Amino acid sequence: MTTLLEISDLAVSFRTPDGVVEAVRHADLAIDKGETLALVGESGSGKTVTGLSIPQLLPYPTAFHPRGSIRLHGEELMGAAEPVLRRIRGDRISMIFQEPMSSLNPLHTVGRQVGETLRLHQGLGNNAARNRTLELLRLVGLDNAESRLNAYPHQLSGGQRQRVMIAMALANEPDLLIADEPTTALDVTIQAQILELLCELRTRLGMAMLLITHDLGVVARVADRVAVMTQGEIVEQGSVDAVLKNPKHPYTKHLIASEPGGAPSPCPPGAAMVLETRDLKVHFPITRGILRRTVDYVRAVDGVSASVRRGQTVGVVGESGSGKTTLGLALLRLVESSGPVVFLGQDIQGWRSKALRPLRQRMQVVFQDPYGSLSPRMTVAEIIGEGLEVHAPAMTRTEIRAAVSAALAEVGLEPAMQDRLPHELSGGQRQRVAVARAMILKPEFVVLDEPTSALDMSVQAQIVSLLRELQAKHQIAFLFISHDMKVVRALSHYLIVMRAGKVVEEGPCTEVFAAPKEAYTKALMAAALDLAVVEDAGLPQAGVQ
Amino acid sequence: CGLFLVSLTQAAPAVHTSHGFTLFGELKYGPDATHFDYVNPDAPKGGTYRYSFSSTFDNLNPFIVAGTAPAASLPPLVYESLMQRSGDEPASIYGVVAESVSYPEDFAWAEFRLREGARWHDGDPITPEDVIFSLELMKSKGAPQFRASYADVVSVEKTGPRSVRFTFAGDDNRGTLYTAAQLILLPKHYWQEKDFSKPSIEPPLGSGPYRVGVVDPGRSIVYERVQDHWAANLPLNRGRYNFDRIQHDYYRDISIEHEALLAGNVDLRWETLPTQWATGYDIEAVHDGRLVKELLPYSGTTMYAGYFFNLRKSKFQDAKVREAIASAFDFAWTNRMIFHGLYTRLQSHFENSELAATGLPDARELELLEPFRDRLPARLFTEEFHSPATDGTRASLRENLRNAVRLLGEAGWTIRDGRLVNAAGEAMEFEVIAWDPFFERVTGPFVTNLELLGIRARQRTVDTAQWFGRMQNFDFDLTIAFYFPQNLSPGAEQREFWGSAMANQPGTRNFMGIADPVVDAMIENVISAPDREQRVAATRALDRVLLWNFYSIPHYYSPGIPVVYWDRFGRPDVEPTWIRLIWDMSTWWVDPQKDAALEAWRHAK
Amino acid sequence: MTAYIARRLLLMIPTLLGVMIVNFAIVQFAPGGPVERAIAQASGLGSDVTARISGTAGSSGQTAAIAESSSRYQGAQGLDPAFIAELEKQFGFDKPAHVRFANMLADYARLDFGESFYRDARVIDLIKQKLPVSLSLGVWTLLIVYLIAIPLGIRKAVHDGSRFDVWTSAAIVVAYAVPGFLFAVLLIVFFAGGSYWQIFPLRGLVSDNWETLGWGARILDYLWHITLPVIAMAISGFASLTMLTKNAFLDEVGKLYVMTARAKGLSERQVLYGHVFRNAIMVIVAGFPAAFVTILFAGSLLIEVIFSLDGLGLLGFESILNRDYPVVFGSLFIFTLLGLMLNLVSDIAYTAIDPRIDFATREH
Amino acid sequence: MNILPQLSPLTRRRLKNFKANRRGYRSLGIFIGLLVLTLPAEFIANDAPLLVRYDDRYYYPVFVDYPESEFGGFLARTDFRDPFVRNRIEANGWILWAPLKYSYRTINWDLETPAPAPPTRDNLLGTDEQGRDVLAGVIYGFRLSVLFGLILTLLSTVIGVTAGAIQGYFGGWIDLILQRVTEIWAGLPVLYILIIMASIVDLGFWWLLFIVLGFSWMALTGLVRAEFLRGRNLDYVRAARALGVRDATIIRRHVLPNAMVATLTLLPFVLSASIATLTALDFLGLGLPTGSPSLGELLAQGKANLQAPWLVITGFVVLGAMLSLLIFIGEAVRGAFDPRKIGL
Ligand SMILES: Nc1ncnc2c1ncn2[C@@H]1O[C@H](COP(=O)(O)OP(=O)(O)OP(=O)(O)O)[C@@H](O)[C@H]1O
Ligand SMILES: Nc1ncnc2c1ncn2[C@@H]1O[C@H](COP(=O)(O)OP(=O)(O)OP(=O)(O)O)[C@@H](O)[C@H]1O
Ligand SMILES: [Mg+2]
Ligand SMILES: [Mg+2]
Repeated sequence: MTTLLEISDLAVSFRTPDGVVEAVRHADLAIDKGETLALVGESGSGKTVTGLSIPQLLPYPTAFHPRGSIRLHGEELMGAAEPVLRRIRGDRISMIFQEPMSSLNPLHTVGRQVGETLRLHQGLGNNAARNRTLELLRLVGLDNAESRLNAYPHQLSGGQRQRVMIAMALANEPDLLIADEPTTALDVTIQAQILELLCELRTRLGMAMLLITHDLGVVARVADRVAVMTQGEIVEQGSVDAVLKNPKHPYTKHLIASEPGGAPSPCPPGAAMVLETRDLKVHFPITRGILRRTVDYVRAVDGVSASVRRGQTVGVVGESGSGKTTLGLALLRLVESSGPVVFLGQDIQGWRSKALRPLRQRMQVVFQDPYGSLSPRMTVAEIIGEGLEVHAPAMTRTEIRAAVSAALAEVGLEPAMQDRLPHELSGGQRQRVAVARAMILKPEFVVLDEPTSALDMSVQAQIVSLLRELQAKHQIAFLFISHDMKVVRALSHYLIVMRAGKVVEEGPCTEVFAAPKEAYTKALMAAALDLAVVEDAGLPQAGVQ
Repeated sequence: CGLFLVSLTQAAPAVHTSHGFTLFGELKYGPDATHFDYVNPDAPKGGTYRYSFSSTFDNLNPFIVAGTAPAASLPPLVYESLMQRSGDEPASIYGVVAESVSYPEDFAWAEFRLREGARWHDGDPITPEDVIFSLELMKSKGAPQFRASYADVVSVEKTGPRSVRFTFAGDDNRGTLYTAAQLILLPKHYWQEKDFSKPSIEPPLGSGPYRVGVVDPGRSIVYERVQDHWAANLPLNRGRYNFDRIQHDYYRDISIEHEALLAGNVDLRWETLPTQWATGYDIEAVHDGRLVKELLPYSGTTMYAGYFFNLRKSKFQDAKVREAIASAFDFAWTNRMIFHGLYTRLQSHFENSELAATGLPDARELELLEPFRDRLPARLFTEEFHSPATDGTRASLRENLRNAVRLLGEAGWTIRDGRLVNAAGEAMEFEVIAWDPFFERVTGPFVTNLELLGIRARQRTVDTAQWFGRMQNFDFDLTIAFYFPQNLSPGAEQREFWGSAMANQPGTRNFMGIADPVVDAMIENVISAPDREQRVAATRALDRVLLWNFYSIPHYYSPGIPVVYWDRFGRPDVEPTWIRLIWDMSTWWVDPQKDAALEAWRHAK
Repeated sequence: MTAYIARRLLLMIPTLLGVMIVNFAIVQFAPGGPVERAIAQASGLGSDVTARISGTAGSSGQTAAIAESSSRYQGAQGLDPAFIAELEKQFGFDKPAHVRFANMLADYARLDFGESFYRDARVIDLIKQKLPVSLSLGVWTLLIVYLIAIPLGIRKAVHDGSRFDVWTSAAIVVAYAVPGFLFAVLLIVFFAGGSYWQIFPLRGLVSDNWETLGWGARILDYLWHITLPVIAMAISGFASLTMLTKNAFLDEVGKLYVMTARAKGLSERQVLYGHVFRNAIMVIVAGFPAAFVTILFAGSLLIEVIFSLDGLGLLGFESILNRDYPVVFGSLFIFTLLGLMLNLVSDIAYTAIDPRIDFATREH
Repeated sequence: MNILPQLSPLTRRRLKNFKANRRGYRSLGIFIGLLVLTLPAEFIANDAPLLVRYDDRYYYPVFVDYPESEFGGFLARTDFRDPFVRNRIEANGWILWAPLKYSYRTINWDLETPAPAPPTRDNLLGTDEQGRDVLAGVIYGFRLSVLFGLILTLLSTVIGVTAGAIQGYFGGWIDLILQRVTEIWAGLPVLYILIIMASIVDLGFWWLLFIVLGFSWMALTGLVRAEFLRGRNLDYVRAARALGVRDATIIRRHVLPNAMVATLTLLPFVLSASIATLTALDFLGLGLPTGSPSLGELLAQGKANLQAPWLVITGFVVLGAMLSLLIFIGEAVRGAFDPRKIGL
């Protein structure tokens, strides 16, 4: 086989006001045609940055390469002329970004964004582009693809946006696909479907893939070789089998050994109700034309009843776009809804924001899109400390800073990170900042919307145990939204399965897992297990606890 | 009725009938004169004369209050009047539409006989009805100055198919006749159905040498010579109105107007800015004589302008204070350094005429002044009047100010802690208002000098409506204002200007608020003067009293009209100095040779 | 949204009413009214309210001086109270203020804006008459400014900090610093006056013989006339818009979607115009109504004076100083209405540009 | 340097970014330099000497107006430039003059050529139409204009941004009503108000500032409102609301910094527009009291006297330099707030 991409001695540094950050120190990689290389590693180790260096998409001149070379088919990309890169980008190399939620142009419709690549590199006409776009959207499992063509990104759920990203990346059937955490926001069913699609493309077109992921299950399933990165260096690489079964580097060993597992500490029976809702509805209007006439509604949440008790975690699972995020936001009165929302005995539906404000400390949220939820012009310290400023006005600046440092440490970030701005962090780091921001207030109720999607196993495990610990200590109630069944199982007492805005099944977590009743739930579980089976087959199972 | 008329004529047998009329003196031109002395009777006709104004217009009816009419140019060109002034006499008029005027010895009435063949541009004859209509229209709907002019014409009647009689009742019937004879005639058949009080941009029907051609409101107006003008061959018009077209362009900006002259879009420009006049024409075209810079002389009283005190304010009631303040106005310096020496100081309210008081009072004047000697400043009888003046140096101003401090001291004002205060401890402070920012350069140095006297003066420029409002309410300290040039035969209007009866009437011309019995007496002397000599003496006496009271601080005037024009015209050897309308230049003509030369030169450029 | 637009349209009525009430009330306090103004004019004082800006100041007194030496002025006989009363009647001031206001409203309700106090024209005709000048100046200027400033701003954003960026900044700032009226005069002196090149006409919107020209010649003639005024007006307009564009773009280019667009292989141009443009254009759109109304209604006063163009700027200014209230109120009404409409349009444009924008309340 | 540690890291970072834009940083330096230089204009350009020694006594004419009697004259005020006074003092002591012997209102009585007089050794930039020294006028005029501009800009920005922010952020009826109020307000006849005010009070610096402020704040409102309409829907604003942050704080800390492009960009222009407004008012005679040092008057005179180019050139250079400095500073400030800019 011929070598498609060859990266040798790559280094990437960022200039920051506090000096140069060496994000990647030394990376040697080679990908053959049709080969899938998985890049795994610690959050913040430089995976994304390595990926972005290939099509030279880093924010130069803030970022720079002290050394190294990147060759595609023997052609040097590093420092290549803009027209050369332009020809390659999107056509021969395409990318799936780690932050699907923020990476789409907010003002262009989905159809236009996907169609654009087609028109650009294949010279398709409007109609042809549209048809091909539709085909692609269907391929990535977007339902209602026809009507989604004219949807704007903000009207899509996280998973839907991610699939649009994927469709965009695959549109031109590239030689090399750099997929940065391509399935984090996808439910297992879709995830399986997407992975299958990728494999198919590989065999059919000989597409090579650099798969950046934290999900070792996925690695085992689709990758040929794997490279392990930590602290800006590739410390180990080899065939999947060799590395996963027989890790040499201590970090690899650690990574493979960490796996969120165990069960939540039992919830005290008869604990007080924290939040309860009945027949909750959120309908988004669908509008047409300049005058924005409402022609129909998206019933994102359509008559959901749920309750969360003190110390209890209610897991919410369901396919992408089923209304999980919307439900969480509605419970916190962050989107308009109808139906009672009883928080600590008070129906807060219809309260004015001023009245709600004192309650805010007691109910918190970790947003699905960490990037979008962090103010771009505030430092990490300000972002995390802000809640304290509001709800603990007595604290001095130094106290707040200390508390922020502690919170950062709890989620596995160095306190030195706190003077960075959000865009200077890696995806996983941002997600942890978002978690820290919610948890520092010691709330009584937290909505966690995919809080671990961008985290590698070891950090995931750390976060899971942190959440568990906090719950045990403070009797916090969680509404936990996730696709990752393992994490859901590890945290939830009670499970809600959603589909198309409705609850299709619910029950104690163990029961649902053990004996799903609905076909839909079964399918979900099956897909999860299907992945798990691969895992089980190839990996030594080692729970943390 | 006929009998009655006869008896009247018998009672007052001396009815004069004449082709002309004069306020005083003799008529220069007899009935047989063929043309005015100041024209070239053989001047060629043709060509275009272009003149620019820096203003605007939106109305072609200049006789009413509303609207902005084209700057003063329309009536003499488009309309004829009963009689018209000659340009080389101070106050003589000759018949145009009126072939002759008859009046009794006491000027109680005047009868005008209309000329055969006088007609409107549409061919209709000018009839007595038109005269009556015009007069009544002016009196009922005209602007105030027209109403005022004809106020003393108490009745007008048709006395024959071609004659019309005006009856006068006033203090000065001779003056009224003089004014009424210059009535501009408006066609009755044209105006009857129209609303005269509304502004209009429709070219009006006239009877004059020109008719209004193309009008572009606010931008330009073209007058076209009436080819078969009925009056063209009157002696009065011989050699006049030589241009086929007179084009008046209106510019909004004075610098652009200046450029328009240089660019050759305009033939003649009246340069009103002294600095520009002195320094703005240092160019080749002027040096080689193609562009001529000339100060055209003129006769007749000039406008009286100055700083006027509001005498109603207690601080200005003492003439010594007024004189002291006047001492701080350093005209010589201002004229030399700001006006490039273009102006001359006003020394009289009747400047540039025989009516102005000069030297010491003569015998006739003394006769009038003597009864009031104790109420007049002694200097009036012993000194020639001069406004406090300097030679433009600081040293001479210092002398002026020294005098001022002395005067102020006598009036009870002393300098304390750098301020001028009176016995009651009130500081002297006032505001000088003007409606025109041009005067800031005049008032600036004045105010600075006043500071040396410990007087805090502020200058303020306001818009005209506001300025007028404040004048009417007497809400000012010192104001810059002007009086229109005095009539050469002053009369009852002097009561308006300086009489105590008018001192507190809103809208009065006596906005200073002069209320002095001596002045009143002097005014009455003027009005009741039996003859010209007596009138001249009385006027001079009035002038002296006004001057020596320092009611105002006189400004300055330009001794000629500063014009710049392209050398393409022929000019008569003698020029009229009493009337010179530079916007129609009716005595000039286009000299084809010069014109061609100029054209060639322009092309070469 | 439809409800919102309907609400906005309905709210225009009280807004306009408010504007009229406030103006009417304030005008009552202005010292010197139409009557004083008319008297001042009848007395031969300052017929030209633009004297201050046009530099004709100072000549008023002189003009009178010489004019009088040749005319038949007899000396005013004081102001006849009857005459003043007549004037008041003519201007409608014999009625109490509230009656006048009510009458005005009744007329306005019928879209009748009345007649000018001083001119032989209905207010609406006056405005129609002046509109071509203002539209010519305004539209061309805006067009040129926007067509140059936006691409320039984008280019500057792309080359932020480069030599190009620096010198263009310097250039537009200097251009901005040149006062428009001064520049206009210099343009005339150099390109239309008699001293240097005589390439362009001194004044006006079209030549005198325009009517007689063919269509092509007419258009050329028109363009020939507006070149200088438009240049003079545009010169200082670039700076703020260019900088606004540049900075708005700089703010956007760091965002992730731009990286996505680049990853697609779009050229820089496509990225900027296809993707960033719409995101960055908000502030530019937001500023447009104000810019348009200003340039149409007031922005060109000095240019109009200098080029002897009769436009709305001059009309508004003159009628204010002349206390020509019908024109003041009429043009105010029309321009407020225009402004309200433009505001609404730009608000609708916001939602068209950015579908995330709504005008719903945030108080829930 | 020792205040730096107390600043938050972000502020320090911004400062660093700001300094990194050398053009802006230098512009700020020059601008402050000019301001500092012109603030004590009385000590730099004055017709009153800084110090006078006469008859064994010291006099401080800059601070105190002495009647001329102190020096053997008789006038209420001493004109130290008057040869009479000068000779007397110099015979019995000495005079310490300010570097420039003219203040903005000093008329040079000893002009050789009529005003406006071209530059000479005495009047380095010539004189204006009234025989006053142009350089002195520029020094005082710069100070006055800049102070007027700075204060006006500051206040109108605060008001305008607040109004725009409230409209955009809260939307709904608040927006509808405030927008209508603004529209009505914008319809106010500014000229009449100025005329009316001028007839009631003596329009000085503060009054003018106050009146102009009444209208200038609207310049930014629409833009800020637009940016807020967009910004308020972003996720991080929702996140802040979820934290229970007060609306005012959200506006200030979350939306505003990201909606400040227009404001920051336009600040120098608002400033120069303020100065231009002052100029225009001077033009109309509704500005500062006659005789105040004004760049506007200088320009107007320049236009009226094209044959005296030193007026036009001075006015233009001063205005141009001032605006350039401000705009370069503005650019640097904007850069300092750009999270992606790294000061290098
Ligand atoms: N613009 C920047 N300025 C400074 N540091 C940066 C910048 N971008 C990334 N970094 C740092 O570079 C390191 C590598 O980041 P990268 O995004 O590659 O991590 P990652 O391996 O993708 O992690 P994750 O799994 O969390 O996404 C991180 O420590 C991050 O903080
Ligand atoms: N502002 C909006 N306007 C219109 N439709 C919306 C809007 N927000 C969400 N939706 C739609 O509502 C549905 C539910 O969205 P939601 O974000 O709750 O899904 P989710 O369950 O969180 O999915 P995912 O797992 O992919 O994040 C989706 O079909 C989405 O397209
Ligand atoms: Mg990453
Ligand atoms: Mg979601």
